[in-house]
Amino acid sequence: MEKESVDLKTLRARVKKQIEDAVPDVRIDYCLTCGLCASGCPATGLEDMDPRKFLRLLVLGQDEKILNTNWIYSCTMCQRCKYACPMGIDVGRIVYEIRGMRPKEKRPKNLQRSCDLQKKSNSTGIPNEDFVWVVNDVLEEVRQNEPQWKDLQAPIDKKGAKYYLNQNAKEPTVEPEEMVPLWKILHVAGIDWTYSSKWWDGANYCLFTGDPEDWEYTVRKQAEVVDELGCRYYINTE
Amino acid sequence: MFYATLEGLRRFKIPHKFEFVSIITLYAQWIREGRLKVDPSWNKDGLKFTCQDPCKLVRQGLGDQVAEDLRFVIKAVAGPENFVDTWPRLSNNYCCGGGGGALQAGFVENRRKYGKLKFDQLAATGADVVITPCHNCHSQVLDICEFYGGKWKTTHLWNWLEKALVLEDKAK
Amino acid sequence: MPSINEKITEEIRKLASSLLDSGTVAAFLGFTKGTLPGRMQPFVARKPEDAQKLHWNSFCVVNLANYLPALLKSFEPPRRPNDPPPEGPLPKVGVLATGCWSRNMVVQIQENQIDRDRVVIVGISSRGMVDRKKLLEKVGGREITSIDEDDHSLTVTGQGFEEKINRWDVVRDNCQTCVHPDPVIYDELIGELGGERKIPDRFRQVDEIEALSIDERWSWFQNEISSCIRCYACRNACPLCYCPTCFVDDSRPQWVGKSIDKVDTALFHILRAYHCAGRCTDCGSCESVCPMGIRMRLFTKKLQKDVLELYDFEPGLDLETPLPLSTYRMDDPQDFILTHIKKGEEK
Amino acid sequence: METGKNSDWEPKIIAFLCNWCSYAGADLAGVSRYQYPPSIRIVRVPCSGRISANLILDALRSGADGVLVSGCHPGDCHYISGNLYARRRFALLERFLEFIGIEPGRVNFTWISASEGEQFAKVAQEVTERVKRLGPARKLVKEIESCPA
Amino acid sequence: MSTPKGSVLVVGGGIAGVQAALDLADSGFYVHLVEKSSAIGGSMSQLDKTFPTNDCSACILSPKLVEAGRHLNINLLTLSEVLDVSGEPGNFTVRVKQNPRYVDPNKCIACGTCAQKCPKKVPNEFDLGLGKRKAIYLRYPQAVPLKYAIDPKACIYLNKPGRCGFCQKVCPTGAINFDEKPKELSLEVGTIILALGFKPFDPTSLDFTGYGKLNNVVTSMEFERLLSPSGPCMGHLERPSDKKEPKKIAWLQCIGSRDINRACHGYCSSVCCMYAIKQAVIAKEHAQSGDLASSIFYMDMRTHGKGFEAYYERAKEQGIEFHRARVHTVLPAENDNLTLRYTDTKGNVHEEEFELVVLSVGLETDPGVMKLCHELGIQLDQDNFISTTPFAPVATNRQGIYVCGAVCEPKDIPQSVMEASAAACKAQELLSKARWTETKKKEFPPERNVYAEPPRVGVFVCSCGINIASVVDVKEVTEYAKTLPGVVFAQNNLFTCSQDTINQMAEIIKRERLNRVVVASCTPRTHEPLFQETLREAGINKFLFEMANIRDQDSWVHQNWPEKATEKAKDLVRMAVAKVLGDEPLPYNQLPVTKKALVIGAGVAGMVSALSLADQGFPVCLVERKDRLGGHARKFFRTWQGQPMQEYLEELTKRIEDHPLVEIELGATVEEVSGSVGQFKTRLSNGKDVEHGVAIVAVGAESYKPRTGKWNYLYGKNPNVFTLLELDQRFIKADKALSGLNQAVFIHCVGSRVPERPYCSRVCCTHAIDQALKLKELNPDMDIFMLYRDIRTYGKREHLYQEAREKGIIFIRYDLEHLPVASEEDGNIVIEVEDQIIGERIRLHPDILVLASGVRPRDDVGELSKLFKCAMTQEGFLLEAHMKLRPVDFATDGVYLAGLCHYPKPVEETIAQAQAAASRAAMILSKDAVPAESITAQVNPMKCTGCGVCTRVCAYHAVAIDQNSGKAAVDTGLCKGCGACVAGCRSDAITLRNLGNEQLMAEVEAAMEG
Repeated sequence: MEKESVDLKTLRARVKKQIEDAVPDVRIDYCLTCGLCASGCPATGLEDMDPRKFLRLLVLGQDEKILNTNWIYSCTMCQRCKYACPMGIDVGRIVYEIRGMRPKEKRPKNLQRSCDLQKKSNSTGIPNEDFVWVVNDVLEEVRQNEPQWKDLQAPIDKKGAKYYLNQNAKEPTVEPEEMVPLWKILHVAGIDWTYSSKWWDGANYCLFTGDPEDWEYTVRKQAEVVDELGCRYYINTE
Repeated sequence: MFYATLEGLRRFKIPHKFEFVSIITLYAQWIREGRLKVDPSWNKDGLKFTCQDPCKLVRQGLGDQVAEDLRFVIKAVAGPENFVDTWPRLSNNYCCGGGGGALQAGFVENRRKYGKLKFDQLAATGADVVITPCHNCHSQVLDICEFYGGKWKTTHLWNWLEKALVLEDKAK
Repeated sequence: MPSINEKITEEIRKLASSLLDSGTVAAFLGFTKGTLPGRMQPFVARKPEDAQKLHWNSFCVVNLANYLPALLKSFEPPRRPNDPPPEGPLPKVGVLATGCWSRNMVVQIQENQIDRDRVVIVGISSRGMVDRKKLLEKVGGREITSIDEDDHSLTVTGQGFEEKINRWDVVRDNCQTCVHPDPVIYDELIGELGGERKIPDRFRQVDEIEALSIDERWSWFQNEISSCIRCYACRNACPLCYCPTCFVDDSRPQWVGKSIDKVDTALFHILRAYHCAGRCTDCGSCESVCPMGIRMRLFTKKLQKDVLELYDFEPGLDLETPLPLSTYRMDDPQDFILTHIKKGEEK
Repeated sequence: METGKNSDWEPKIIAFLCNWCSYAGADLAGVSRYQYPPSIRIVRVPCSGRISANLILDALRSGADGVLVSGCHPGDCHYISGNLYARRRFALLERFLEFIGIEPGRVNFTWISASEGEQFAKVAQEVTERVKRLGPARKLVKEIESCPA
Repeated sequence: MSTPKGSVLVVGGGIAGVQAALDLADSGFYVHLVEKSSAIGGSMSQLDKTFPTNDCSACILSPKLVEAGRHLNINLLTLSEVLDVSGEPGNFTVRVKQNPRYVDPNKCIACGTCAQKCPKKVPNEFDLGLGKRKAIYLRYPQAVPLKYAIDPKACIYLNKPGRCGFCQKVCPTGAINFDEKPKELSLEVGTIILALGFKPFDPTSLDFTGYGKLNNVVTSMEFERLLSPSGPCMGHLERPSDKKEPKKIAWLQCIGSRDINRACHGYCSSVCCMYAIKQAVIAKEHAQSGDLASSIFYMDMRTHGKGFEAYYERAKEQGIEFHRARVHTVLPAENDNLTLRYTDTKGNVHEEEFELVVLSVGLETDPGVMKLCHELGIQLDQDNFISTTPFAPVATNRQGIYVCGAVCEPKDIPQSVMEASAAACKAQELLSKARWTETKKKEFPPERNVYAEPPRVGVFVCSCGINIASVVDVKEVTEYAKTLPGVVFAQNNLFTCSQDTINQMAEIIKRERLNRVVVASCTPRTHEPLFQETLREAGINKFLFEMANIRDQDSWVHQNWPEKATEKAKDLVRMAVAKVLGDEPLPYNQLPVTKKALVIGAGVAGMVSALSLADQGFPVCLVERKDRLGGHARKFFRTWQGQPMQEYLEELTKRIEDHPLVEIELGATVEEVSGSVGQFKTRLSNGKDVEHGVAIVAVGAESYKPRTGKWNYLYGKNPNVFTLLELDQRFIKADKALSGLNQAVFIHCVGSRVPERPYCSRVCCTHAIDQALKLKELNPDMDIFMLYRDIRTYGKREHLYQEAREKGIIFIRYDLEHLPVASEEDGNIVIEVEDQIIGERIRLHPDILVLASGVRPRDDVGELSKLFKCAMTQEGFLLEAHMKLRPVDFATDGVYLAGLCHYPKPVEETIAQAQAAASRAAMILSKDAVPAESITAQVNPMKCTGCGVCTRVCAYHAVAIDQNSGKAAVDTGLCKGCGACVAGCRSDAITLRNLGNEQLMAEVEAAMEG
């Protein structure tokens, strides 16, 4: 009946230590166990876990449990807990670090795959030339079918455009016509804008796998492209 | 995701010359400036709108201001009386449950359980249309709407903005 | 075989005699037979031989506690008010005490009226004293010439009649409803203790009146006191009434008029009863001595009931518990306070 | 305001109010202009603990149609515990008067604090109404009972 | 320092400022009391009830305010602010700006006509905007001074001259002056006391609370106003959205406190737990329907003050629900209700709907106060409270400027009052040479002996402008008064209280040879002292006076019944005349003062009190039962802020020993006490007799040692189990072994907060955490576990708790149902405790186990309390005269208390209380004689039976049975004139002077004659 006690002859909270080293202001120890996070978190109760319990396990050095729980993929790292936490503890950031501690092979496959694809070009993995083709094809169709939009533009790699626009990969792959309303809006507003033919994807799944180097790589690539084009503004559509 | 780039630039101190902005901010700015003229009169039937505040854009990104901008645009597009706000809202809004890679990670049951709060919240507004300015949110809100039997239509903002555009040139 | 009372009488005499003889007490307060049958008089034995006059039976209705302060005082040397108390021990007095008298003595000690060290209390468990009025009723009001009693019956003789009457039938109401017949403090004990009695409806008479309507109660009250002649026998017999100037006699302020005006009579009875609140032990002296048969015990009994109900207190059970009107609890009941007046509260 | 059959009859009610709470509460009723019937005659005493059964009965004997006694709320007494002793005296008196047939509502007790101006006005109103419903006092009034009308 | 000034500036008219002003003005200093609003009273005047006694706040506060308002030696400067301060301690020059009131306070009679006519309504800041007031207004009904003021921002006339001006037209006394300009004053003072108070935290920025967006989310301060009978809904609990009585209310704790994320307040506000419980209890009492459900959501329940824990327990019994959970977001529900979603300790989520949510907001410093401190060069701490140190708890960084109340740390009322007196004490120490140099004294002519004269009553009937005259026929009343027996003179006045009428009255008294006076006007509560003074000026004893309250209790409340109001006015005059006929001249009792103090107990409290009094020039006899000075503090290592205790103690001891005015009696106790305030006579166990005017009881307490029972935890059995003080000993000795420990466990609340000791010892949480930090200092790798029930690091101590967590000290909560279990394995300690959050038992292997056991009262305190006729609490601590406003006085005058014998407290509070006791004692010692009550009880020995009822019902032990006569005798020095004895006496043997039965009967009978 009686569960075995957790023996803390010496407390070795290695995971906690590791996170603290990586993120000096993470404030795990500050936790008052007030439960505010758990009260506000939609993921409370999933995988028999909640943000407070998660922190508590870290503090008490229950590293096995921390490293093995899939709750880290139910937590969306949305930081709503941190938003109101009296101590400002960033559970989202902690979850991010722990996701990164998982060996790649033990991570959710699709998530890791999205990031891996993103590192090549975009999260769906369609070739850049397909993107360019789809954009031009859809544009052409609009110009032909809707006479009032015969001047509609969808520039790609237009150097010196004032605005750079990224594009979530979902539309060019699944529902290309969904790109049009935004083009029209930009057109009406008289905006000088451009897509890029590479690193054009607005999504970035490398934020979620927990490997900062992947995330950094993808962002760096995007930034390089925009600066190369010489745009003053980088518009994110979401 | 807005935050991925915003925070990525910040955290990794990536040098860049451009300014990183959200389309929502620009919509609002252009409407205020008169660059975009919108007319809500198309919405004769009084379709009710509400919206999701994407965590990555609002709480983690630009804060309450961009969320207020979002509402400003929706009200301009659909008529101020046709906007029903959620609670909680702005920076304190719930995550839809699709973020953080949850849509890709599997764990569908957990993701939907997570989304129940969001579903109840949106359903409580009685809105016909839920504007989701983020693709993750869009997919998740679409999914939970269907899974829990919601009645609303989940869409991006641009469709409605396009609908309400006043095309002066076109008239000429 | 001698009856219980005869045995008690014998023991009283023996004890009183020895106390007086040894000089332990200067006087012994008990009862002696009066001139009429069924009339007992308080009696002070001052010499060992006086002890033989002491007697004990079912007619000892007067509360001896009433005589105790004055008797004690009589042994103190005269002195002016602010003189220091006399040096050395003062003479002691022996006194008989049933349950209610002993409880009165406890109250007297609490109220500084007697000095515990100066009294030798001889406790007797009370078997109940007889109500002369009940007895007279039993014999149809005929004149009684002699009464013989054994343990459970009385044999009443008069001109041309002799009746044997069950003793308990004619015992006083207060004794019939008494739950503490045993003395609570004593130095010597005569006879055996009877133990606490369980009386399920000890406040029955009060309950009956409470069940009446307001107007009926007023009529009852008016009727009850209508025959009062303001003789104050009730007050005089009461061991609790020891004020040098009773409120009825005071003229500054004059609380109560001196006439037998109805209102004044009513106020007299209300205030007399109220002054006994939380102190009265229901010894019944007042009622026993009333020449007009007024049942003023009901007034004090009502207060006794309320004190018990509200403050869980019965007077005289111990020396420590303060009397209810000179103490309080933060959470005393206060249903009678108009706190938040609610609509429709009145019928 | 005045309703019922005795509408033209204004009772006289003696109110013994403690100086620190209830009298101040009555003042506050005035400051706040809460209106109540002109039936109350206030006697200011230091503490509700000053009020004895004798004084209450004297008020009735003198012809008061009603009596109101008010002190600080329990725990608030300026003199620490005066109202707590008073509470016991009043509890027993109230029950006793009812026992002998004095109408409930002739003698009233309440606690009113210095900030309860409105409460005072309400109590004054309510007590007046109670007494009006009972009609003029007769039972313990010296003059009326002794001089048969 | 050159000769110091004999006056003091007190800034802030809240309870702390008022207390400091009264203490000083009563002990020989002239006080300027500066208040920025139009009336004194501060935050306390806004409260409904106060914990833990549930006293009505206004009821207990008002008398102090009135006293301050009338005090000859307090110069009340309302609507004023300090501009700057120059000079040095003893000789400061202060520039004060006094803003215009636009109402002449000498003319305003507070009739309120102006406000009735004023057309401009604005939100009433006193009700936190929940209600409305006019542009001309009284801050609150019991405001002191009771004078209207015009709000220049709201006033129509002031903003557009020529418009409106109705108030000026209707004011019956011509008090309105629109031309008033701001004034600048320059005050010369010796010291300055800052009592600047606090501001409730504004939760608008905390969006998740819903405050400002959801109608039925209110702050606790707003809730006070909702509860208050003088608040916007007149004490009927109504929620804002629909004015309905809420049936279910939730309190959310720590809003704006213990929050370094959104509120940027890392400290605990100290009072919120208690006020929330109080509000829940009071709301339940208020609820008409009687079925109000209340829930409190908290992190740690902090009921660390005297009587608080019992209050908490009682609240639980009354059905108030306590949830150890914080709510993330207040959500709207149907019908303007609110849904709270919370997670219990086990991780289960609950949702509950409430009809009202109260945010228990914390205390913070007002930005205006920060600015002033900046101007004055007063240092603020990281939380923007004024910095103080434990050994000088009321001193600021600037010499000669002292501080008290919530402006230096969030604190409750008694603590503020204590500090106020402490600040007054420090001011007195600095200025003791200048005592009585700047005070004013009123002189009166000798009094006429009126004993033999037949009564000659004069009646003055006031019209009070139209306040009375518009309803009551004052002429008729005046004529009627002339017909009353004993009345020889009657006159009607427009304003009886105006200066010219007052002067005239004095003349009339002399001319008509009046020997009794009745004024029929307003309430004696405000005006009796004024008229009584007039009698004295006219050479008549002031007690030959009565008032008939024909305004507040007649014309104002019967506006629609002018005839009946006139009849009533006649009755009231007749009653007053009947009463005054019985009045006799009473002595102005004085008790001569032996100018010496007896201080019992030479711990920190006793030594600080003694030293302070000696420094003020009063001889002190300091009695200590042990053979050395120092007391409990000898065992302490350091204060929670890190100052070494032993160094302080050494210095204090030396100063005491060297002080010429302190005589020390070691190894002595008090055996016998007689006398009363001013003239005590005490016999010590060493046979010495001490004559003294006052006594300070500072006998300390003991620490609880769990030698047996369930709190034993191997104490006394295993050598590595200590109490806190035992560990302190090792710190004091700099025990090196401590650095080598691997693991330490502290168990909190050992033997505290249980039915046997139902109180929180207040100091142990902070002490234990400080020790844990000390151990971490010695060895940063040491694992330290704190097993606790609620962490009670109130106020700034919360930072220590945070620091402890930051340093990796682990806090595990336990409750009484799941106590930690200790055992020994091969002589090593093993502790098992359940972590409630992960739901698993934790096994710990400490090298040392420290038991944070509490403070318990000394067993012999009862004896001492009897000697001085002082009361004790059930737990055995000494009981002050009033838990809220008289925290260092005993009910017995001239006896004060300080330190642990009052209640467990840290050294800074002990020092403040000791200084406060010294201040209170100096109020007596600074005078040659102290005034005593004139209206006292009097025994008629002819009627007395000596039954002792009077002695038992007297709360002041003023009546005793005389050993010789066996009759009651009154000590007029102790009697307060309440009359409880009179009502208790069956024999009419004891009476109250001028309030005897005959007199009250005459008054009652007079009422019926009409």
